[in-house]
Amino acid sequence: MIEQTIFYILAAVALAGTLLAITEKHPVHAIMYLVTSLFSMAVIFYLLMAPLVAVFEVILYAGAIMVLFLFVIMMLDLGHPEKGISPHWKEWLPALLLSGISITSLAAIIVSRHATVSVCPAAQPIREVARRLFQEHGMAVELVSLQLLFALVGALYLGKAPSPPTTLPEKEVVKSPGEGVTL
Amino acid sequence: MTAFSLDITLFAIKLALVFFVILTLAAYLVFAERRILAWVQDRKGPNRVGPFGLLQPLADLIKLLTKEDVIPGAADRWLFYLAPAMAAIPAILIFSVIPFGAPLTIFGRNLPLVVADLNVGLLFFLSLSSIAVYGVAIGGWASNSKYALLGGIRGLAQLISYELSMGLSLVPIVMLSRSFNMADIVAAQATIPFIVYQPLAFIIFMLSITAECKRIPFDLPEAEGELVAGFHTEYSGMRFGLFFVGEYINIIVLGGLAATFFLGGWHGPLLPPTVWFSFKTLAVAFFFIWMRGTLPRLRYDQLMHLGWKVLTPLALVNILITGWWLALK
Amino acid sequence: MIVPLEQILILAGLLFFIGMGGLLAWRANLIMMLVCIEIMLNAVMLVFVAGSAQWGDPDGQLFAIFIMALTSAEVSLALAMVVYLHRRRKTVNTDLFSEMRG
Amino acid sequence: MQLLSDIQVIFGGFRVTLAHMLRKPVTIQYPEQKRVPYPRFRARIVLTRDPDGGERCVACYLCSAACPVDCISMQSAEREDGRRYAAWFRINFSRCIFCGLCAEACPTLAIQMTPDYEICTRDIMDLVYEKEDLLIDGCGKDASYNFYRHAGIGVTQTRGEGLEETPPVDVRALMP
Amino acid sequence: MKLYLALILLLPLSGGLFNALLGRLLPRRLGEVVACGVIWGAFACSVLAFISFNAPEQVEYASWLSDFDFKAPIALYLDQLSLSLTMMITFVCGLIHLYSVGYMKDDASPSRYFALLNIFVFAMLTLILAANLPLLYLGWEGVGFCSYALIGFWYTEEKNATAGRKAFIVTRIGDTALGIAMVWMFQLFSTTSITELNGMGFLMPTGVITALGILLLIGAAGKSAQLPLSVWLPDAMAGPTPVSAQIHAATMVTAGVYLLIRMFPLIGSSPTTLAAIAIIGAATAFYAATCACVQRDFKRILAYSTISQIGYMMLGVGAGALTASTFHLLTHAFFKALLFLGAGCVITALHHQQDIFSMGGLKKQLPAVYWPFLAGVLCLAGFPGSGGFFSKDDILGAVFDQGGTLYGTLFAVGLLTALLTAFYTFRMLFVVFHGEASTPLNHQTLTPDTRSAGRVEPIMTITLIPLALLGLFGGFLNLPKYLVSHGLLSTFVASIPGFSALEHASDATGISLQIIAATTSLLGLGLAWSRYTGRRRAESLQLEDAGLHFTRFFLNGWYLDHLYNLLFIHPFTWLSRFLWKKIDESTIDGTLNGLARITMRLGEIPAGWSNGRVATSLIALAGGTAALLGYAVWSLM
Repeated sequence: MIEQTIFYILAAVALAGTLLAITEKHPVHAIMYLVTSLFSMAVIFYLLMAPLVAVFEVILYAGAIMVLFLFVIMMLDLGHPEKGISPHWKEWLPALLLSGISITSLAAIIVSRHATVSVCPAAQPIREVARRLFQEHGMAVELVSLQLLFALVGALYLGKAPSPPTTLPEKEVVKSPGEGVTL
Repeated sequence: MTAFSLDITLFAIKLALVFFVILTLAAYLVFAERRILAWVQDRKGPNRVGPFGLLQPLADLIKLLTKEDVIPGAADRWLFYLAPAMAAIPAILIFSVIPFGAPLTIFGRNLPLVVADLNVGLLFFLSLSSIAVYGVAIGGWASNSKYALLGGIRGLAQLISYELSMGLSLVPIVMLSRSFNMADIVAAQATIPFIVYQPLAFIIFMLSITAECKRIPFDLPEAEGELVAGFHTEYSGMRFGLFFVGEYINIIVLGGLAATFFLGGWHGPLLPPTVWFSFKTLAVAFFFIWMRGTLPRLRYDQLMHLGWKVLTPLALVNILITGWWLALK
Repeated sequence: MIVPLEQILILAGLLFFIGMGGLLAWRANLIMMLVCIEIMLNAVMLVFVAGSAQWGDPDGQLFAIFIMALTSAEVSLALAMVVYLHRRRKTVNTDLFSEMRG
Repeated sequence: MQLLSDIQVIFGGFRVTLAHMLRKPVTIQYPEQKRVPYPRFRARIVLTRDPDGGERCVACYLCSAACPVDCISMQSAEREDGRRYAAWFRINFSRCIFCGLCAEACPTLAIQMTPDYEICTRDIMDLVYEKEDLLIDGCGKDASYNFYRHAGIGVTQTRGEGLEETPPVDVRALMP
Repeated sequence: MKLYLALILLLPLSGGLFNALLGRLLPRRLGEVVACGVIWGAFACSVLAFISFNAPEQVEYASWLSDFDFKAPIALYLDQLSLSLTMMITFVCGLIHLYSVGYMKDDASPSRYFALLNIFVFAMLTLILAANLPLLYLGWEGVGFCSYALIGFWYTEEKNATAGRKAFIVTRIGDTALGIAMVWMFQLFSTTSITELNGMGFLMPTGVITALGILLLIGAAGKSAQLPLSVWLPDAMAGPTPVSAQIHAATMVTAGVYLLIRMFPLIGSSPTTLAAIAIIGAATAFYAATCACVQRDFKRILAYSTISQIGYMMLGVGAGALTASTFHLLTHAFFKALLFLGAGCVITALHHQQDIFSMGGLKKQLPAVYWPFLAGVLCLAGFPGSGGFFSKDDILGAVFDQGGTLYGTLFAVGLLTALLTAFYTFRMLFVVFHGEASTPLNHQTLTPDTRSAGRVEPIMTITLIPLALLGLFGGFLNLPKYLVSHGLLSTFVASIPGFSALEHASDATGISLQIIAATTSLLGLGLAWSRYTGRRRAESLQLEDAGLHFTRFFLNGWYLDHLYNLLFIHPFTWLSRFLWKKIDESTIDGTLNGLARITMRLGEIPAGWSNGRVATSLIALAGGTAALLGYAVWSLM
């Protein structure tokens, strides 16, 4: 009963956070709202007996991915709503229309189905999750790690500072090795 | 009194005690740092307020509370208010998963000396320490000042870089203890602390947590020689105090974690467990202060080089070696 | 299960289509578009985890973890591209990057 | 090789700081425990008197001119016998930087610096010292020096009476 | 046993990783100590394994590849064969590592060198100890990679890098055959375990076994530098001399022989395969011996002699004399390592001079090198009583015992080769060490800091001594039957399937064969003696220096490289050009261009939609989603 109440509160927070995030003009504020939403999602995951996903949601999503967004916004100085182009109200119309249709249809489909039996399975221990991950989906792990490697190489290549013009005196163009962005 | 309400009462007492001890310790750590740094520099340090200067933290607190609360005109108000809290709160929360003593038995109730015995305690710590980045980044950004912004960006890059080596250095611990649970990790070190098996991981962990709590030689985000005070340049009064005390809570908490992961937690001969735990924690904190008195600050590229090209590969090699060793055993 | 599966699915659907709406509306700002994609991916993860909890099978959690790993790869590459594009044109408006039209 | 020496150097640093930690601090607990300055310490400025008890200052303005922060001011006057003195003499210690240039400049050794360094006050106007605050009843560092005894011809003594002064020679008596 | 085996593999690997990761940061001496220490540690472990060994044993550590019914765990198999080879490899490589410390004293990147050397040993040991083919293949490729990197170690010179690439590419041809054989075997027997495969040979018709055997033979020929894939080995001399010693003596080239011996129970049931192996072996032995007779590069002579000796081993395998082959493999490892290391000493002393005609009279100047080198020469030449004599004679005896026209011919070829071997070996010895120092050695003595012929690090000469002793007295490992009833090695390996299959002829035949062999060897010695010592020395040297027409043929290895150029490379370039110009550019491109024009016309119709704006695609995506869901709801109602 308590858990149910907590779930509804969290769902409300997640929805509110997400809505505010996409309507906010200011990117940094939007990211803060989204992080709030992600936190409540993490707790929902925890309630759904997936502590590992919950913790990774915080470590990876809130702790790494969103921080990366923040980093890029801060570094490129994009946090000026007056300079950035925020959508005109007319641009919201097709978005609202299409999302509305989709949401209504989806809700109709879900509700029209008979309610599935709500069993209460035991929580899966982390050991079991890990065993599944590395023994049965080992190939997928390898593929994901390869993809991460490619992303790393790609990001390194894209982020590399363009070679400085040769007219500068030599002392000024010495860049720290292996670092794309000089801070 | 029913068993349930007794449990609740005991829990509340435990919580209050932990809060009180942590905050007091943090305040006194500031004092200890000032005294020890003074000794390193052949000075005496603050010794005026109260006997041996012991009331100095109180005086500092009163000073900070009564200061004018200045908010820069161009600051982003809400984020500016939010940032100090985001720096301090995760640090305190981490302590909730650290077992600081052997389980007690009071009124026939079993009372584990840890606030929340999560089965993913180690990951909980990692997640909270990754949240702590926001305090620095938002604080630096919301101030709308170039020094603060630079400090914030530096802090961001530094923290997410060292997070990686910190997490990787803990993997051998999980491999050895076969659990994410802090209590299990401590129990696995009942006879021999993990530092004996994992000296390399310990070194990596120590370096990484030094960078995580932004202390010398990794204090680039607040490098006062270059950036005035880095990300908290524009803060004053109690907001600054929150940043400040957050940093020292962080030291205590990370010291406790180092003790838990590598130094055998509350295990130790003769003395009661909690005393052993605080001794180890304070020893790590002392080492932090000693390091601040000794080492110069790194350059930014050296910092990144150390994190990505030295510590992270070393931690990976360490994991491999541990795996081999376990497979052979 | 704390609540029936349908309610979680509806929550996930709402999140997903809010993300989609945002994606359509914010088409001028690359950063916000990426943020909206993150929202959509999160909704998908919620569905996976809910399924995992419903049927007591850890595979759903595993897929959620895979999504996270892939997302981190995608975001790192995408943000590197944002930095690159910003360096070239000083803007993150996607409509201005249309040299590759057929 | 590089690595080992680096590690050695870092541990050397830790050793040094530990050694200093255990060393006795050099701090002096100031208000309770006063520091004894050296006799030639350059602190508060005084005006001294000659061995006969008269003022040494002849109000020549050299100190005022030498002062880099312009904290010395005075008004010269002349007694009936032609001896000069300062009608008033003022040093603003809130500006003084204790550089000692005034004492260097003084030809009569009137202005001198003392080791008295505790000149704190709550009211800044208290730091403006007048002549009566500055003048002391003593000769200061060169006790036997009396400017007019050397140079006061026509004022305090006639020609030939000064110290280290040979009596005047009558040139006409030098005729062969 | 599990621990010993793991340590045998992990020690060299960890040493290699240590040197690769930290070597540059730490003192040079530490890296050297670690590199040598891990190999000697592995040797100690293999000795311990030998002591506690009582029966063949398979240990499994972890699963490596496993999918459906394909399983290739990290499992090691230790029997008498792999055990004796492991001991030999760790011992010889340990000596080579020690020697390298002296040889690479002045090199700029010792950590890279030692890391590769350690990993080389690790790969070879993996190959030897692997219990299944995929793991063996891992070691096989590891050996190939390390040899590539080490041959081209001084890669700043174009020549060396090319030699490394050549070795890599030529051995790849063999590796491909091995890979095909491996996959095929899995398809046939659905297992990759070597012991299981060896017991399943009878399940398949002889034709399949023959085909498998030929594929394995190609693989072995690639790695062991047999005809026709032998061209890489002489060029592989570009690497540092200890590397050559390691490739030739202990590690790489014996891998092919080992593979054939290991798979013998499977492929031995096909006489065609055996004949092919024997023919290839004998032909290679003869071919390389002829080439070696006229070479003038010190290391190339040794390289050709290696090809020749490996040919002997192949011949032995072809004759079914596995014990003799293994025996020759072991003794060869000792004396070939000795010869290479000795040659390395000479080359170092002469400041990297490799032309033997510029040497001479070194006997007095480098006695510490001369005497061990002499021991090696005696072994290689099959001088009566030396280790090489017994092992080579074992093989020849086994070939003779097979009888028949084919093996009779092969025996004759083997005998002729033995004569040539003795000749070129003593030619090398006499030219380099005997004669007068007045032969063009003068330009080396110009450097003022060297008294006569330069200094050799003591560690380099010391390592020669154990090898010389082992080479000389290696014969005691397996004395012929008429001396002792059972040789040590024969008894030791007798229980391995395939090893004891052969019944030797009578003692009288054995003794007479020995006498023939001894005579041959002495004859070669006599020839060389008459030609390269005394009065005729100067004359012969002058003659060869000028270069005779027929020697040029041998000098270039029968123009094998040119043959390849003519047979493969020219047709290939011609075909490529033809395909490029005629087929690709005119035919295919023409068609495609036409198609493309049509498509372009068609494509212009909906092109308005793809205006390159992301937003358009997104709208289309969302619209599609909405339409799909809407349709689903509509069909629901």
